[in-house]
Amino acid sequence: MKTKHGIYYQFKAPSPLLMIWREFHANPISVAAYYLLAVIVLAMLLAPILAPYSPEWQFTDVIYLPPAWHPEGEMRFVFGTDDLGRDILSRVLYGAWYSLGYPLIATFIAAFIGTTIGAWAGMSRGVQSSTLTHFLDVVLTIPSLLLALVIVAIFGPSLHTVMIAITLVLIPQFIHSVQNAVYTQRAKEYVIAARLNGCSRSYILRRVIFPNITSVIVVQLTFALSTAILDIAALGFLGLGVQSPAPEWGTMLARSLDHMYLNPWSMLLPGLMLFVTVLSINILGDNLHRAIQQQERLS
Amino acid sequence: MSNLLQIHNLTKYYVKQVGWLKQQRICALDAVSFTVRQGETVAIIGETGSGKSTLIKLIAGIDTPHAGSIALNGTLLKPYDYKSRCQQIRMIFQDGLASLDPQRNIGQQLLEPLRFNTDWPLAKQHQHVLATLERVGLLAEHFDFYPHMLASGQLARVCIARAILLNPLVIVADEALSALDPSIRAQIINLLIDLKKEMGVSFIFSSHSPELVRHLADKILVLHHGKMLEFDTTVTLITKPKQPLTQALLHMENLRKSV
Amino acid sequence: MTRWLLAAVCLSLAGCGPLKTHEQIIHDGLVYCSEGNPESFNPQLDTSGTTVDATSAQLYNRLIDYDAEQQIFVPGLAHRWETLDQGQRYRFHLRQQVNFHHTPWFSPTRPFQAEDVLFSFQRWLDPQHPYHTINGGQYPFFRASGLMQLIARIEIIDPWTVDFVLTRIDSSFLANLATDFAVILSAEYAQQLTEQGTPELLDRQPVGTGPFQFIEFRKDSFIRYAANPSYWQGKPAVNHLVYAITPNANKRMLKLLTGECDVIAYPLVQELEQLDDNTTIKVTRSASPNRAFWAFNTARPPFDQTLVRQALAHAINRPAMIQTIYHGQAQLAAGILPSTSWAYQANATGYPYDPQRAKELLKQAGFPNGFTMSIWAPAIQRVYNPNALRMAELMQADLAQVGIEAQIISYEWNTFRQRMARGEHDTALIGWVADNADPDNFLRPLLSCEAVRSGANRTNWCDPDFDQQLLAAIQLTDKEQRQQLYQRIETHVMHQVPLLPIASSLRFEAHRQNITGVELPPYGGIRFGNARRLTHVPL
Amino acid sequence: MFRFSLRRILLFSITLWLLSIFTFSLNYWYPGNTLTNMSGVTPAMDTYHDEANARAMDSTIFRQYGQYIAHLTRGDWGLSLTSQEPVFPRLMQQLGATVELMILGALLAVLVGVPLGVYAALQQRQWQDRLILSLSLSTYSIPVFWFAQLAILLFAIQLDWSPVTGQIHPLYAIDTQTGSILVDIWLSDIPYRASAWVNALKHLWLPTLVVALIPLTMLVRMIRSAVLDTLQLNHIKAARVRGLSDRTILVKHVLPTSIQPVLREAGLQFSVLVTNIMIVEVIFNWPGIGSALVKSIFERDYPVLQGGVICLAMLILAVNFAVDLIHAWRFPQVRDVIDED
Repeated sequence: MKTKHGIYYQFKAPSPLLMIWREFHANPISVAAYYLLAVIVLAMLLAPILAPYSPEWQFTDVIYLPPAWHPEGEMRFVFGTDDLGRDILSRVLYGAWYSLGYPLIATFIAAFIGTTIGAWAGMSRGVQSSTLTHFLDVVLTIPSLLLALVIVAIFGPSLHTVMIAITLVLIPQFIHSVQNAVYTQRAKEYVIAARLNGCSRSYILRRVIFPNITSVIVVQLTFALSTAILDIAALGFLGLGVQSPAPEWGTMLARSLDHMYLNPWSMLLPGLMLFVTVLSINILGDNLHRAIQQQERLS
Repeated sequence: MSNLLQIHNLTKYYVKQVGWLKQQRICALDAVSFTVRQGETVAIIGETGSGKSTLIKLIAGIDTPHAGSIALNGTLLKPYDYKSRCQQIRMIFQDGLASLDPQRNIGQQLLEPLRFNTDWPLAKQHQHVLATLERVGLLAEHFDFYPHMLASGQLARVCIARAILLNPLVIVADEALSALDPSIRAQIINLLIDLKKEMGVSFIFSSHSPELVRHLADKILVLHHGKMLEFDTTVTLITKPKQPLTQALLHMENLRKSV
Repeated sequence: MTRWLLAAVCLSLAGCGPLKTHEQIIHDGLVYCSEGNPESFNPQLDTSGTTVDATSAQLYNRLIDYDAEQQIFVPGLAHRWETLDQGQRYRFHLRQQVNFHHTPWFSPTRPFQAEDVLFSFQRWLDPQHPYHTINGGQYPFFRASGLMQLIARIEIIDPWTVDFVLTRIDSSFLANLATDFAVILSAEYAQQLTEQGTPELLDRQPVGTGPFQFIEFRKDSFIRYAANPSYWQGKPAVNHLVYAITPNANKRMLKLLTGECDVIAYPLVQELEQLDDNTTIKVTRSASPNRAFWAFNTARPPFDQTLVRQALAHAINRPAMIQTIYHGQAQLAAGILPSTSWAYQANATGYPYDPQRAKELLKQAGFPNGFTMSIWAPAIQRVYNPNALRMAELMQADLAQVGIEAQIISYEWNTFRQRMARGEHDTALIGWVADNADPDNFLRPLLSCEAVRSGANRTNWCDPDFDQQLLAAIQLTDKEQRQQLYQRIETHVMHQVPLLPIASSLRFEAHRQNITGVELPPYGGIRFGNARRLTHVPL
Repeated sequence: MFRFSLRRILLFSITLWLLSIFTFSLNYWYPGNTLTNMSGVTPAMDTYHDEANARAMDSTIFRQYGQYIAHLTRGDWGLSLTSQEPVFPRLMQQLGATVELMILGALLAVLVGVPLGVYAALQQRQWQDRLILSLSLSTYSIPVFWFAQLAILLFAIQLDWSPVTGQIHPLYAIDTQTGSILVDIWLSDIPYRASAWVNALKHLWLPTLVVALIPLTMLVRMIRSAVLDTLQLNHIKAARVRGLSDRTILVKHVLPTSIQPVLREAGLQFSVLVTNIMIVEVIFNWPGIGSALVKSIFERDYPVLQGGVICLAMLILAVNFAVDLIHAWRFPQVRDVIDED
C-alpha cells in the first residue's frame, strides 16, 4: 500500500526484525563472527569439493607430517597428516559434518519439536501448563551431558545414538523458553486485541505471537547449537560418541593425544576448530541478544 | 429507544492468599446490574480499584464473570466467544502502543477484523481500512507504518479506527484518553463525538476526568468497592447526587479549587 | 619461606606428629603406573597380562622359575627336583622356613609346606575341591595348556617333599610349572576363610609368599603393596609399592615425565624418544616372545569358510601396519611361532598383501560383493599391539578396498575379554605372549579344542587332527623331530588361517633414571622384588 | 515463607519420585537382564533366585517398583558388575571426591567471578570492561576437555607447578573415608599430614581451576549486567542523592539487589559446573562420580551407572531446592510471584 506523494519521507518502513538485523550489522565483531561461521558452514558443505583427499585415505608412507608452513611439511598436505597418514585438512573439513552439521540438524529438529510443544503449552492454561513448567524446570537443571550419557548407555555409542541423545536433550530447553515467551506474549494487550478482533487461535499464534518471539527463538537456537556442538564433541572425546574412523573433532582430539609430541598439530587443529566455531556462534548469539534488547529499548 | 445492553447481577472476585492456608475473596464487582440503550453514552466513574476496569473487561469479553450475565439485544453473550461478540462490541484500549503489535504495520492489523468477520474480497477490505483511516483523521500512507513510528494521538486514532471498523453496536473504552495531552485529547473527544453521531453506537467508558464525563456522558454509573452506588442520567447526578461520593467524583476540580 | 609456612600449618594442627618430608615419603616407595585393573588377585583364574603383572611375581612364588638368559630352570619354592619313573613322576624338595604374609586378615601359624602345594594345585585340578568353583571356576591357563589332563595326581611324601604324577611323558611340564600362573597359595588361609564363610576372599585379599604383601585395592585408582619384611630372599629395598592405574597411555607418559610414575607400563616409545629427555627417563626394549594376530571366529559364518579367511588374510596390508602402528619396532609375522622360538623356521608361508587375489577368493567363496563384519579391538595397549584401535582403522580402510564393510567394536579390557570368551565377536585383534619357551605354548593355548572350551581360543577353531599332532609333538624328546613336526603343523594352520599372525613386537618399558632393578622376564610379567631407588635423601 | 517452603518441599519430593520412576524404568531399557541391571546379580550367581524373590521380579511392576524403592532407601544399590563390590559405599566415597571439587570450584568461581563482574560493571564501556567481557566470552566457548589438556601441558609439564592427575601422590597412604582428600587427610592419623596437605593442594588447584572456569565467566557476565541494571534503579539513585559514598552504596545497596537475578540462575550455573566436573574427572583421573559414570558405560556396569545418575541428579536437585529456599528467604518479593501459580 504505497502512496505516491505522502507527507512522510519514508515509503517503506523497516520492520522491527529488519531493524534488529541492522543494529546487529553495525557491530564489526558480530559481522566478523557471522562471516566466520558462514565460511565454516560453506567449507563444510563444500567439503567434497574442497578436501584434497578422502578423509579416510591412508598415505602410509607419510605419517606424522607437520603442516605445510613447517619446514618439514609438504605442500600437498596443507595441515599435515595424522598417525595413519590421513590428510588432516580433509579430515577437519569432513569432520565439520559431524561437529557442526549434525549439531545443526539436531538443533533444528529439537527447535521444531520444542517450539511446537512449547507453543502448545504456552497457549494452554491452568494446571496443565503449570505442571509442565515445574517439570521442565527440573529437567533443565539436569546437565544435558548426563542425559546424553544415559541415552548412550541404553543404545550404545554410535552416530544415531548421539543424534537422538542430543536432540532429546535440547528439546526441553526450547519448550521452556518458547513456553515462557508465549506465556508472556499472551498477556500483552496487542494479543488480547487480536483476540477481540476475532482472530483464530492458530492465526494469533502464527501471525501475532510468533513474529514477536522470533528473537527469543533465534537466541535460544544459537545457545542450543553451541551446547550441541560441545556435547557431541565431549561425547566423542570420551569415546562414547561418533565412532572412528569418522573424523569427528572431539574424537580426533582424543585420538591425537597419544602422539601430541610427535605431531602436536593433530591435537591443536580440531580443538581450535571447535573453539572458533563455538566462539563465533556464541558471539553471534550474544550480539543478537544485545541488538534485540537495544531494539526493545528504542521502540 | 430500546434496551440494547442488559447487564444483570455481574459479579467478579479475585482470590488472595492470606496467611498460611486461608484464602480471601476480594470482590471486584458485586452484583452490578444496569442497562444501556442504543446510542447512549455511559460513563463509569469511581475511585481507583473500584472495579471500573473489571467491568469494562467483562463487557468486552476479555474476562469471565463469576456470576451474572451480559445480554445484547436479548441474546446472552458467552465469555471468550469473540467471534460473535466482536461484531457488536468493540474495545478501545488505554495504551495505544501496547495494544498494537510492534511486528506488523497498522494496515495489517486493521485488516485483521475484516478478514475474520467479513467475507469481503481483499480489495474491498483494503478500501474499507483506508476509508476508516481517513475517517479517524489519519492518512492512507499510515497503512504502512509500524506502531512505534506514530505519535500518541495518532495511535489513539488507530485504536478508534480498529474499534469502528466493523460498525459495532457498542464501543467500550477503559481510560482511553487519560494518557493523552490535553490538546490531543480534545481532538480525540471531538472525533468520538462526531463518530457517535454518525454511527449511533452506544459508548461505555471509564474515566477519572469529571469534565470529560460531564461533556460526553448521557448516563453515569458510580462504582464503589465493586458495588454500584448510583446509576442515573448525567443531569440528575450532577444536580441531585444521592451519595456524597458521587458529588465528590463529579466535582473534583471544584473541590480542588475550593481548597 | 615455604618451610616456615609448613611449620605454621603444622603447629596450628593438633596431633601433627613428627614432620616427614615429601622427599622421604617418595624415597620410601615406588610407583608403577599400570594400564588397567587386575581381574583378580590370583593369576590361576586369569591369563590377562594385567592380572599377571599385578600379582604373580609380587605376591606369590612358584615351585620353580625359568631363567630366560641361561635358558634353564632355577629353584623357586622347591630348592631341588628330580625326575622318576622315566619322566612320569616329578619329585620336588621344598624350601623350609618360607613364611606366608602376615596381614591384618591372616596370621600364619606355620611356614610353607607340602600341604600348600597340594592345595594350590588341587584347587584347579579337582572339580570336587571345595575351592574349585569359587570366583568363577575357570582356570584358563591350566585348561588350555593341557596341565589339567597331564597331572594324574599329587602325592605328599613328607611335609617338604611333593610328587607330581603325570599321565604321560611331557616335555613341557616343567616349563608350565615355571609360568606365572602356577603360584602357590596358603592352605591354612583357605581353611580360615572356609571357617569364616568367606571363601571368595581367597582371590581378593590374597596371601602368598612373595616379596610384597597386599594392602589395598581401589578399582580404577591404585593397588597398594608393602614390602614383606620376612621374605625368604630378603626384604625388598622398596618399602611401598603402588600400582597407579592409568589406562590412558598419554597420561602415563606425562606422569612419567613429571615424576609421578617411576615406572610405566606400555610407554609411548616414539613419543618419549621425541622428547629427547634422556637425562631423567630411560626406555628399555627387549625381545619378547609375543604375537599379535587377527582371530576369525570360525563358529560364525562366513568365517567358517577357509576361502573367506584366506581372502581376508590377503586383503590387509600388514607391512603398512609395521610402519604406522609399530613404527618399525616389530617384525612382520610369517607364521604363528615367533622368531625367538627354537622351533621357528623362516620358510613358513605367508599371506602377501594382494587385494586382487582377495577379491578372487571372495568370489570363489560366494561373496562377490563382499559383506559386513565387525573387528573387535581392545582399547588399551598390549605388549604385542601398541594400538589395536588404530590397527583396526587401517584394516577397515584395506577391507573397504575389497568390498567388505568393517565395523570397529571396543569395550573396556575386562568386558572385552569376557564377551570374546562368550564368542560374541566376528573377528578380533588380539595377541599372545608366551608363558614359557616351549613352542607348544604358542599353539595349544591358542588353537586347541580344549582351549575352545576354556574360552581362550578366540577362533573357536577345533581340528582334532591338529590336536592329535600337537600331542604327538609334545611326547617327542628329540628336538630335531619336534621341530619338523611343528613345521608341518604350522603349514597346516597357516593354510587354514583360523587366525592371521600380524607381528611380534619388541617389549618396552620406561622408567625414571633413578630406578633400577625392575625386571621384565621375557616369559612373564613385571617383577619389582629387586627394584630400588637410587637417590639419597638427607634425613 | 512456611507455605512457600511447604510447596517447595512438595515439589522437591514429587521430583525425586519422578526421578526414581525414571531410574527404575532405565533398568528395563538398558540392554540385558533387568534384575542384573538393577542389582548386579548375574544369573550365574547362586544368589540370583533369592535376589529375584527379594525384588519381586515375578510380581507386578508396582511391587517391583516398591521393592526397588525399598532397596534404594536402604542403601542397597546392588553390586558392581565388574568388581562385585556393593555400589553404595563406593559411590559415597566418590561423591566425597566430586563434592570436594564442586565446592572448591564454586568457591573459586564466586570469589573471582563476583568482584570481576562488579569491576567490569563499574568500568562499563571502558577498555577493562571490554577486555573482561571478551575474555569471558572466549573462555565460555573453549571446549573444556581441550582446555584441560592444554592446562596440563602448560602447568604440569612445562612449568611443573602441578602434577598431571590424581588426588594425591599415591605413596601417601591416606585411608579413603569420605572421599574428599582434604577431609581424609584430616581424619587420618598419619604423621606427615602437613606435607600430605601440601601435596593434595598441589593436585587440587588445576582441576579446580578448569572446573570453575566456565561458571566463573558466566558469573562475570551475569553479575555485570545485574549490577548495571541495579544502578539504574531509583533507590540507588536516591542513595546517591543522600550523599552516601560509592563504596557504601555498592556494598549495602547494589550488591544485595544484584545478587537476586544471579541467584535465580544459580541452578543453570550449577549444572554447567557438574557437566565440567564429569569431563574434568575423567581427564584428571579424579576418583569421583563423574569418572565412575563414564567408566561404567564403557564397562556396561549398569548398577554403577544407575547409582551415579541417581547421585548426581539428586545432588543437583537438592542444590536447586536449597537455592530456591535461600532465594525466597532472602528476597521475599519472589515468593509471592512464585506462590501465585
